[in-house]
Amino acid sequence: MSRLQDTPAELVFRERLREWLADHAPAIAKHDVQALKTWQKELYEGGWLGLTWPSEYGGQGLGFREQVIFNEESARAKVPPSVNSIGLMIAGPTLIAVGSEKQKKRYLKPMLTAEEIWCQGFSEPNAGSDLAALQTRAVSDGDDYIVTGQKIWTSNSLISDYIWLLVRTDTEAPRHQGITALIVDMHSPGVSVKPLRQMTGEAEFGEVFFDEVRVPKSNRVGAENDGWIIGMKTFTRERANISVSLSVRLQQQFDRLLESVRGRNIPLDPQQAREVAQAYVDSECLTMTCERLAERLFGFESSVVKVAWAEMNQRLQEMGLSTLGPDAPLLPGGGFDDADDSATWGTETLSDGVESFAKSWQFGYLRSRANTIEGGTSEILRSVIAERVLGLPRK
Amino acid sequence: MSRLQDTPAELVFRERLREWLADHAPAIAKHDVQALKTWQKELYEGGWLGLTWPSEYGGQGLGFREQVIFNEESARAKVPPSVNSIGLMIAGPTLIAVGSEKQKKRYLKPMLTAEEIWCQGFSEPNAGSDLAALQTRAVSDGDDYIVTGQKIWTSNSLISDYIWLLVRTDTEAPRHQGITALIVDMHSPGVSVKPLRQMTGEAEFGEVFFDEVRVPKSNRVGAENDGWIIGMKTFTRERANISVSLSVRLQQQFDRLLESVRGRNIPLDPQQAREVAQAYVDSECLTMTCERLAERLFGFESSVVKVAWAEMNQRLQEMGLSTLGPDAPLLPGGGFDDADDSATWGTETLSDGVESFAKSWQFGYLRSRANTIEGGTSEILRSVIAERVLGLPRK
Amino acid sequence: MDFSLTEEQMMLRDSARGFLGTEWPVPELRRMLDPGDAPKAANSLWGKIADLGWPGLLVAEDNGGLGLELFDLVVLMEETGRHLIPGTLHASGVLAALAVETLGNDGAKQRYLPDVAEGSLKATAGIYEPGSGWTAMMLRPQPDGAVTKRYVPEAADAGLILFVNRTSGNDVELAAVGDPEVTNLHSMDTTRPIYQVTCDPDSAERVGGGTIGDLQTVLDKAAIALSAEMVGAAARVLEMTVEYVKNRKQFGRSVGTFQAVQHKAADMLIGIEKARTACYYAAAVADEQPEKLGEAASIAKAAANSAFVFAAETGLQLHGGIGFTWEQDLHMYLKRAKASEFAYGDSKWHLDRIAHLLALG
Amino acid sequence: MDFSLTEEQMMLRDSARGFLGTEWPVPELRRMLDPGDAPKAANSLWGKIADLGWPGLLVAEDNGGLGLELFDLVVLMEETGRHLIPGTLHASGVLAALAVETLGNDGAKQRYLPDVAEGSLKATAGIYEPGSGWTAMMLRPQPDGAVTKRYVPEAADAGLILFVNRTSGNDVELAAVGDPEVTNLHSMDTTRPIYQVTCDPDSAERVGGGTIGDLQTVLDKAAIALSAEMVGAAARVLEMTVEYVKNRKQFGRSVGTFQAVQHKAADMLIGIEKARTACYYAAAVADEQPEKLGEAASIAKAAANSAFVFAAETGLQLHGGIGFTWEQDLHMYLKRAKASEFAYGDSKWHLDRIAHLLALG
Repeated sequence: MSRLQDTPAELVFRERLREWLADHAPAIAKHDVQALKTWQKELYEGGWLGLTWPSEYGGQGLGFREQVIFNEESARAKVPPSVNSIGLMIAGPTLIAVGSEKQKKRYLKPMLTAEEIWCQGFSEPNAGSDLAALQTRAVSDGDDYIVTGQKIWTSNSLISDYIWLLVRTDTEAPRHQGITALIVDMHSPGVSVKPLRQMTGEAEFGEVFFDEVRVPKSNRVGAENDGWIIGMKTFTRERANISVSLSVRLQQQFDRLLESVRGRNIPLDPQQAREVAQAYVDSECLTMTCERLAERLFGFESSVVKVAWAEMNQRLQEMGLSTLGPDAPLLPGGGFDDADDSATWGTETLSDGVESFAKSWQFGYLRSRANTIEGGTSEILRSVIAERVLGLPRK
Repeated sequence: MSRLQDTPAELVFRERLREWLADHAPAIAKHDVQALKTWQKELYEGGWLGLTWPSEYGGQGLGFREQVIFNEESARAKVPPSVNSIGLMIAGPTLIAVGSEKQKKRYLKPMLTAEEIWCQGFSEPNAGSDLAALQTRAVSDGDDYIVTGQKIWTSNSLISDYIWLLVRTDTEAPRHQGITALIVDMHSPGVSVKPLRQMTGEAEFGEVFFDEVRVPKSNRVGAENDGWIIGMKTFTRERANISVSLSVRLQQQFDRLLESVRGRNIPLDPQQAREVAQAYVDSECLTMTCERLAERLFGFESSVVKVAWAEMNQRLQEMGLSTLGPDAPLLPGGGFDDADDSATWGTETLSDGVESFAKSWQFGYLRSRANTIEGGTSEILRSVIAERVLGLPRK
Repeated sequence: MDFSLTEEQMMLRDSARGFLGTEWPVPELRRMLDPGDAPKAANSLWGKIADLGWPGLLVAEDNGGLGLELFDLVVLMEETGRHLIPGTLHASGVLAALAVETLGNDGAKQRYLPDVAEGSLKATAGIYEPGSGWTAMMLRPQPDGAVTKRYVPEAADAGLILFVNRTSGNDVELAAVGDPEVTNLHSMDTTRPIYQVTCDPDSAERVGGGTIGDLQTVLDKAAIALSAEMVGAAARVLEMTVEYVKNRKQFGRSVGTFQAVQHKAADMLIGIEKARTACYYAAAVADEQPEKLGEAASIAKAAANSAFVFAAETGLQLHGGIGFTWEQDLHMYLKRAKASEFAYGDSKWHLDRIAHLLALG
Repeated sequence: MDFSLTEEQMMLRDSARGFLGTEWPVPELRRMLDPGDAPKAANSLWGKIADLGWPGLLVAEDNGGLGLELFDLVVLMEETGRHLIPGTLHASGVLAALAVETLGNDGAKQRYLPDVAEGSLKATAGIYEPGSGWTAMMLRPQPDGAVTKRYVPEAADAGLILFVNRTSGNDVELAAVGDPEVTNLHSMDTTRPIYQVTCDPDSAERVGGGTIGDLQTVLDKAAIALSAEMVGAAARVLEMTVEYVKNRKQFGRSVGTFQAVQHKAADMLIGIEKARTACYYAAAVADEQPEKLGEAASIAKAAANSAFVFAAETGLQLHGGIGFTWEQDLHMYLKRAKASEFAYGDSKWHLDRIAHLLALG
């Protein structure tokens, strides 16, 4: 057996995909949502989305390997990232696992075609690491719930049609037992969204406010007060999917770093060369570990990869910044104010020209500081590893 | 004012001491206890011990600066360390702070002259970081206590005349409130000592067993059940004194490292040079921080210095070991078995010739692994810093 | 060694802290985030700072200053760092003042220093060049063409821009620049804009000179002053973080009770205490043992770089998501940390220099 | 990529773990701490290992071995590393067997390999020289004088000592050594003695040859096998540590509930998982893509160095004082970690090589 090369079937898949992408991959500006939706639909119609999703819901019914190949090839072709990433990577897979047949039939395919964009409403101002402290209320009213409260750190909230929401349905029960998962139409009366500006200058996240929003009970996922376990499944899926896509992202960042150090006038001294080599060791080990542990990534092992990835990416960005020497703190193109507009995807290499803040090491450095917070702080995840993977006792 | 130079009075003290040491400092093998005692007595009679102790108990009544000068000059003269270090650095200063007049009159001077050697009995097999869990019992019996139990990690226990002991006098009280401090004669019937072999091969510590040992109540320090606070004071004094003496030890280790890297055939590459420079930065900052914080070192600030010192010394030893390249794991002189005999003080530089295990980087590396455990683990001390210095809430 | 503060120094520290707390509270500081409003905010503070005499702290009494020592300056700079004040004090009262004191001819001293000390003249100095990195020996004589200086602080707002140009061998000249072309380099730290300045040599006036070694003395002292600001800023981040984790509750308890949080806060403190010592030491060396200035300055800057970047990054981590927002103030400290780290030499540069001084090259 | 184990590999792993648990329990391992008893303990295990065919795992079937691949060996080595078995298997069944397979002439293969595979002949190989460091290109041709090899594993107990000597240019010869002078170098890791061996060239016999590149292949594969042992040993330290901190109570609770302990244990796991992947990858590369062997071997060794040293040091820290005692077993893992770290290249050496391969030199 070969452990390193594609099987013949995988190779066919890869070559077909590569050819298709060469023919179809578009250039789209970062905030052109309509173009991004059109591109996602085209991808779907080409047969390249929902690769691991069951075919009865519009998926391709293929395996994990095909997804990895898709990630690799789309990175190589520098295609834009998905406009509906939360749907494709988090809400969709979780819905497949825990949704009703009716919900799957209703929601999955429009997710794939980008006809409906999704976001995820879990964190609240007072429920970050401690998700079970969430306070957004859903009160039963006949066939509906009336939802009131606030979510924060909601990616894509400004462009979403649906939100995958955790709410409190029982305020008397122990805090893990009164939580329910809902699908909420973002266009419902009483939903409002406010952009949340980050230290990079971008507003990648939003705050979502619910003011007596009426949600049909048929939009409940799972049983009432059964939302905690669904939330946990969502998290492991989120981390697993971060893990799966990170291989590509890490390798792109490492390639940028290589180009950056090779492009300098000053030759590397041995320490700098070793630091780059160490980054190579770590990024190779980590991306291959994702593949090795693939089957376990939907369990708590995903935390292993998430923790290592976050710190690795921070290190890569710091190293990239350092290669600029005295210019390190200087914002290309002027910085914070125009970060939103001129940006494309932050994965460009130097050969694309460093024109704008959003593709710069400065942006990468600042943005990466959130890596050890978003999707579970590294502190929380290390405890998850200790308790859930290694079996250390909980408090 | 000069901030960097001795005052005229300090300069006189330093020069007098330097001259005296040049005339008197002996060469003594590590385990020649009798010679070490004689040397300590000579030091005392020269007027160089108990520098900061009150003169009514045999001390010199001088200040902290003189102690620092003494440490610096005795390091420069490579005098043997004190045979009664626990007495001089821990038991004595604590007794001065909390002992009765009678106890001070009785015990302090023989400590200084090395006529009576001291050790400290705090840790037990089940009370390490959690000192308040100690179980060694002292039961009242007329004018005496009857002491039964076991202590561990007792430095100098094999050569000691007295032990500074914490025992439990009330098993019903909350655990911090039933502890009492005692001075126990190590020659009392029922006291036995077993050497505790470490991974270096040495038996630097001992286990001390108490089998119904009769201790006069007049040997109690402070009130009955008042020992916890005395224990805490002992700890801060221990850490403060580690801090004060560590300047010298760090600088010696750094000098060894310098000599080691300069003595190699292969020139340093920039990374190795930078690592040594970083070690220099850290060791200079740390030793000067001891002087800057001197007045606060008898409080919880001592933990700042202890934590930093322990990790710094570990790093120095690792760096020293690494300078040996492929020879790093090879034990000079054959290693573990003869560690005890040929050893002198571990502070020698390469110019003294690396003849024996105990002065080698290998020994230093192995021994240094305990630095982050002994005298308070770095984990406990970081919590002390957070809670007692920074004021973070306790559980 | 004796690092205790004199009574005067304690007064200087306490009054600076009181003054900045009142006159430069966070809402004022946050005006620096708005490119339109920033110059006004900075100017308003500058007037009050000038009244206190801080711009002349290092200027000799004969030239209208307070004639104090670097140790005094370091005590003050810890406070200005805590409050992330704008760059004019460091650019004018430290860098430019030191350049004139060290390199200026008598005429230049008499002409510039009284106004600099009074604060009525805001000066700055351009030293590094494209390609010089942080190494004064890498400056290149530019016999004919226009001289371009990079990383010139506060140049847009300066009434006097000085250049230190290498002339030949180890000689440098101090030049007063006329008709400069000033380009904003867009520092990450918007509280301290830095610029590239190009000067037509015909409109420059030679106002002094000296050796590369003299220039290095100026740079070392400026680096020590900046290091002290970094220590102060790091200490402020630690305070903000302690305050936040005390009050923030998760899992039914204060976040500050978690060991992972406690231990990171402890490491922040350890780094800060070490760096503070290094700054005091370096300042004392500058005042008393100038032959050791280079080593001491490099120790201080290397220690301050580690302490401040670690504190800012870790403080942000301990704040969780909220620390990442524009609304919270921490990002201003993080950006200051990174901007300062790469001013006057990053840690690698200083460690290389120390290694060289230890004869490890 | 597919790193899943085949059924045969799972059987090999499980049976090795069962066998070593029974035949090499801790009391047997601890006999290696007693210089007098160590050879007897090692020999007793060796007989049983030979019965299992492990010494011939890499030897071709034609030469009496099992003819398996490096991936199979790596699976086995994780288990032998867990149990800190003595060095004969690596010295004879890996290093010497690979040297003969790669460099030996047909006669040598026929003469030595069947006995090596059977375990009746314990072989070892001397490669590095005083002054060569870990770099094969630094070996020096010794036309006349006696050849001295350093870091020769298990030489005192070997029935066959092979030397790989550089002859000229890029050529090396494989020599069987007669009448060697063997000096114990006293490794910190007493379970794996290493020696200096000097050979009178008159009593050596040339039994093969090849290029420096061939020699490097032998070294790379030996390094991968050692890396796998390091991963296994690190994983065992983590298990011991998890077990200890679960049961150790302080402050009325299990030490394993403290975040500082939990997070260090988590970091041990992260390092181990990364290094395990690197070993599997390197073995697969050795079997399938020999042109990438050097890079893959260096990745594996660098990752294993970090993971094992960190695990051993951290495991010891988490055991507190008891871990520092001779009576506890952890110090044997720490000493193995440091001895292994400095065998076949420390991390700096491997990172330099990777940097060179990435054209960063």
